[in-house]
Amino acid sequence: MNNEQLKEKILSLDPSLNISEGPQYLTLSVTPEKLHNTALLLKNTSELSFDYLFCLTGNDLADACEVVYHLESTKHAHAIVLKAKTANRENALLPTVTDIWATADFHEREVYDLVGITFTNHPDMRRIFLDEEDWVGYPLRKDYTDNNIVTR
Amino acid sequence: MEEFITNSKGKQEEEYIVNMGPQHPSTHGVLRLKISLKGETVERIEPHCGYIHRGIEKMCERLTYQQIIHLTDRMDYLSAHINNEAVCLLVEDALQIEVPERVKYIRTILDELTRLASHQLWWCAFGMDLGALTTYFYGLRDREHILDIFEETTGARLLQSFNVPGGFMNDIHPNFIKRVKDFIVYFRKKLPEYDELLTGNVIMKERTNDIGILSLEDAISYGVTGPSGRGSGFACDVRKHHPYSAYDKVEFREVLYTKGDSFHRYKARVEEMWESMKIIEQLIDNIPEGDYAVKMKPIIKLPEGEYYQRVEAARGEFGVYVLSTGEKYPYRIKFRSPNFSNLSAINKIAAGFKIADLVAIGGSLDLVIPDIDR
Amino acid sequence: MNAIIEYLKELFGGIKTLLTGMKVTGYYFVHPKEITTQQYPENRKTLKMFDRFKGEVSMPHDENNQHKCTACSICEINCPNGSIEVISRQVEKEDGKKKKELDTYIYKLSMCTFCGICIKVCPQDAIVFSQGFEHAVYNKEKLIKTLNKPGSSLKEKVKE
Amino acid sequence: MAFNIYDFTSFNQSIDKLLYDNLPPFWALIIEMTLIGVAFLLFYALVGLFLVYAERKVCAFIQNRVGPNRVGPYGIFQTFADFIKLLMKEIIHIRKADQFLFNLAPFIVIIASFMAIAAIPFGLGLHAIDFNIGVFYVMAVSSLGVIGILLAGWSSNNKYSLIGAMRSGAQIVSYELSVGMSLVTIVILAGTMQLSEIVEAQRNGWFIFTGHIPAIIAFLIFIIAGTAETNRGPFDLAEAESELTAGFHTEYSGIKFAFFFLAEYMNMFIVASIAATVFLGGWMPLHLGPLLTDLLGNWSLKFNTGVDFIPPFFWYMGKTLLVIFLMMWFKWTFPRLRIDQLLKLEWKYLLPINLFNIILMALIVLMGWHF
Repeated sequence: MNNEQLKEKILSLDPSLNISEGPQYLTLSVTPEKLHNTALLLKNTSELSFDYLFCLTGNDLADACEVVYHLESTKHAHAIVLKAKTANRENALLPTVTDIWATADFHEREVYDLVGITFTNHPDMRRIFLDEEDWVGYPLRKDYTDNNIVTR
Repeated sequence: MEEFITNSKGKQEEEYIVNMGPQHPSTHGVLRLKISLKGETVERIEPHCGYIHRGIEKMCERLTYQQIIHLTDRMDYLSAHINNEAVCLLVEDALQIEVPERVKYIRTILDELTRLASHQLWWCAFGMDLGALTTYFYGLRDREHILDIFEETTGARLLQSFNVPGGFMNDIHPNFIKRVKDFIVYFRKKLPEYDELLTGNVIMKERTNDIGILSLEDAISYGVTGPSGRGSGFACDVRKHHPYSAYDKVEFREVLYTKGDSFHRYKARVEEMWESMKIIEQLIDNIPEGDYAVKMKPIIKLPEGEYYQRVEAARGEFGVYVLSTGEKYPYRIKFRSPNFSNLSAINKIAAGFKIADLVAIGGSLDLVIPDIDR
Repeated sequence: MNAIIEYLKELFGGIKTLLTGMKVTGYYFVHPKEITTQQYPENRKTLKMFDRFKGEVSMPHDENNQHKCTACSICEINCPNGSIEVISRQVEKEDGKKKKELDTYIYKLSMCTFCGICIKVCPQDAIVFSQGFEHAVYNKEKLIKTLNKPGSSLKEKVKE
Repeated sequence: MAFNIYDFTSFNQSIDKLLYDNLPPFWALIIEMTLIGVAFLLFYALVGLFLVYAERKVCAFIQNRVGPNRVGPYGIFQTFADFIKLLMKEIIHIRKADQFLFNLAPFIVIIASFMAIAAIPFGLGLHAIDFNIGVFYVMAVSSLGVIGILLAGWSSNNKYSLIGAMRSGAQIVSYELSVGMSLVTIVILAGTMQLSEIVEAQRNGWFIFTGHIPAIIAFLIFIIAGTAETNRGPFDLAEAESELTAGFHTEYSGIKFAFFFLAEYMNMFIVASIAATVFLGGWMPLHLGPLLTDLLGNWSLKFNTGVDFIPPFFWYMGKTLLVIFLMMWFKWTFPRLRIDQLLKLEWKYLLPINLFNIILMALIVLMGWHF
């Protein structure tokens, strides 16, 4: 399916979704509350069947945190970007998609570790790279400071 | 260590937990696997990574796009050239620069040489994981030829940093074509030896057949890509499905196996070596004349927006995600490293097998730890 | 009966694969000529690195002890690790104009990642990679090198 | 026979006589034992050092590299240097380890191998002790080493060590069977368990030739099972460096590690010795049997007298080293087996074949079908 058809199809399934066209992929922005359902929809609709989550990125935007899911369908070879913005930065919460795409397990832990977004219902929400006990702060946040950062 | 599990009779049993790593010969780096054992059988594996986390993504936020490239070398150091290329392709796509055909051809050749070198090293290490120590030296011997080619053209054996946005640092060395051709002739003779020594060996077959089975569904769900995924039948070859550089101009087969056990992952890699040689042979005689690089502005600023570039690294799909605000530094850069996803499936793959199988499975997944931790 | 044939087939098939493997290793055992090991410290005299080998950054000087560096600091700006430090001084020329000139060119080998950007961006081609690879020293201070030789000056023709 | 010129019996007896004539019997015995002990210790150390060097060179050539070549010409003093290094290394004391057993284990391993070597005939008259149940003795003693390995694994208080030790236990218990059975096959043919008589019985042809098919099968099984018994690759599960780092000797350092290391090589030497003695005629030179003598006539007699001039000790060492080389070749070619496959190999393949082989051998001996 090309982007046009994809957009039509998704809108026909859920007209309330907000789809914009990027230079590469369609971008589907959802609220945290709708994230899990939309993800399920994308995965389980047979015409869409986005079964392969190939990238999961956490971004620290100025006013909120955002998670970007890059999805592809191995059956139909089309791809889409799903985006979910948290309500605020201080208490960034998003539902997990680990039950839908198993690879999200590690990726979400990474995002939690580095960007500081907590994923609810995640089976094992711990830091993955940094020390669970004594690391303060989330390094990929823009306001993160560390005396050891070398400035050129 | 004092973890208790309750068995079916309601009796408490102490779990036998073994920490494999961070210093362990077969984790190929500083990965720590916390293994719960029952006798020799692995009950559960919990990977602990981060021992070599360098915060590359954070560092990149203060680097220009040219400078980022040398850091991508240091993630999956065995597919350094491919990682470099991913960033370059992303920048070129974002600025809509058409690189000369010559660059595309040479990039593809170097990509495949990188893949060959990487698979050779994997083969060495896999043999060693299984206890056949001789494989290591045969593989390294052959890999030396590729490293020489790299050294002559790019100036470095492992971390080349040869790509720049728009082309290369330098043109290929005059000896390059001859050397590559000689190498292909040489390696076509040596590769069957690999099969004789290890692939056909009955012990090796026993050790890997039906060991560590990863089903197609799980492979897709866990995002296990590269030869490891293709061993399960997951058609995930970016070169085939989203061609970049000169991959649309060459004939090659996407190596797909079905069973998803260690042996099929092994076979997928060995087969890929043959395919890589085929690709190189098709291109090496037809490198078009032309510039080796497009003139770029000294300061590259990507237009505001999001960019994503996928390439097929030696271990699977490598992706670069850039969120640009129009500055000369990326606002956020994310590297989707293949090993990180491949590692996440290790509990699924190896639980229920013996501890010796875990080593074979780890070897067949071909993990590179700096790529996991970044 | 079939089971026995199967059993024997498995047995001899297995032994055959083992022998194939032993053939390969046995071949190399009796062919020491195939050894490609380089005897490193002994072959130092004959060992020649490739021209492009990225050993360390160096600044070529000609016979008059002159280099090409104009102290423009482009390399310093472009270095991702801060391993280059260009210290310049203001010199007064004969015609009274003030001119920037290279004082010391500090190269910290310990921080260099050999990305080659400095050499690519240098507008004067004043620095190149030299092929030396024996960087091991006992003192970390020795890895901080001054690339311009004492008393060296700027080559005439690249001056404007 | 010409090799009688190399007979050490009279030489030994003269020393014996000298001592007993001049000293009280008790002291004579003590001195005699000391002399033999020192001789064996020297031999043991030299063989150990040589084998380590040989293994490193063999594996280097197999692996397409040069191997040790820095210390002395062709690196022959490399193992001496290594040994000195091991002597000087710190012996690390493991907290929470069972100190007594931890220290005891390497000695058990090394004593077991030391005891086994006593019964092996190195040449005519070169024999520390000639039991009439020599084969039985060697088997019994050489398998004592596993106790040391088990102790080492248990007392180290290390999980890898424990797994390694348990694997080793399982391995030796099962492979001891095959070693015994394959030797029994030859004992049937020889009709004796005394090692000197077994060698003597091979005067006109080694058992591997005279016993033909069953002897060859028994030889192969013995080599495989022997390799397994010495914990060498492809059966080095107890050490399994890629799985268990170093298995049972993970926690050992310095000279204690050297003991394990030496014992491994000596065990290999013992297994090869027994193989050479029982199957390949021990120190007996290669004689063409009566069948070939008929065929070749005079030439074979000349050949037989000719080879007799090579000292028996060299024959013995040559054969032993040949078997050792075979074991090294195995190690550097094959991947390691898994524990269950190891047991499968024993119980599914080696043991049934062995049993069948014994019956075959008994039949052949009964019918007189051997040469």
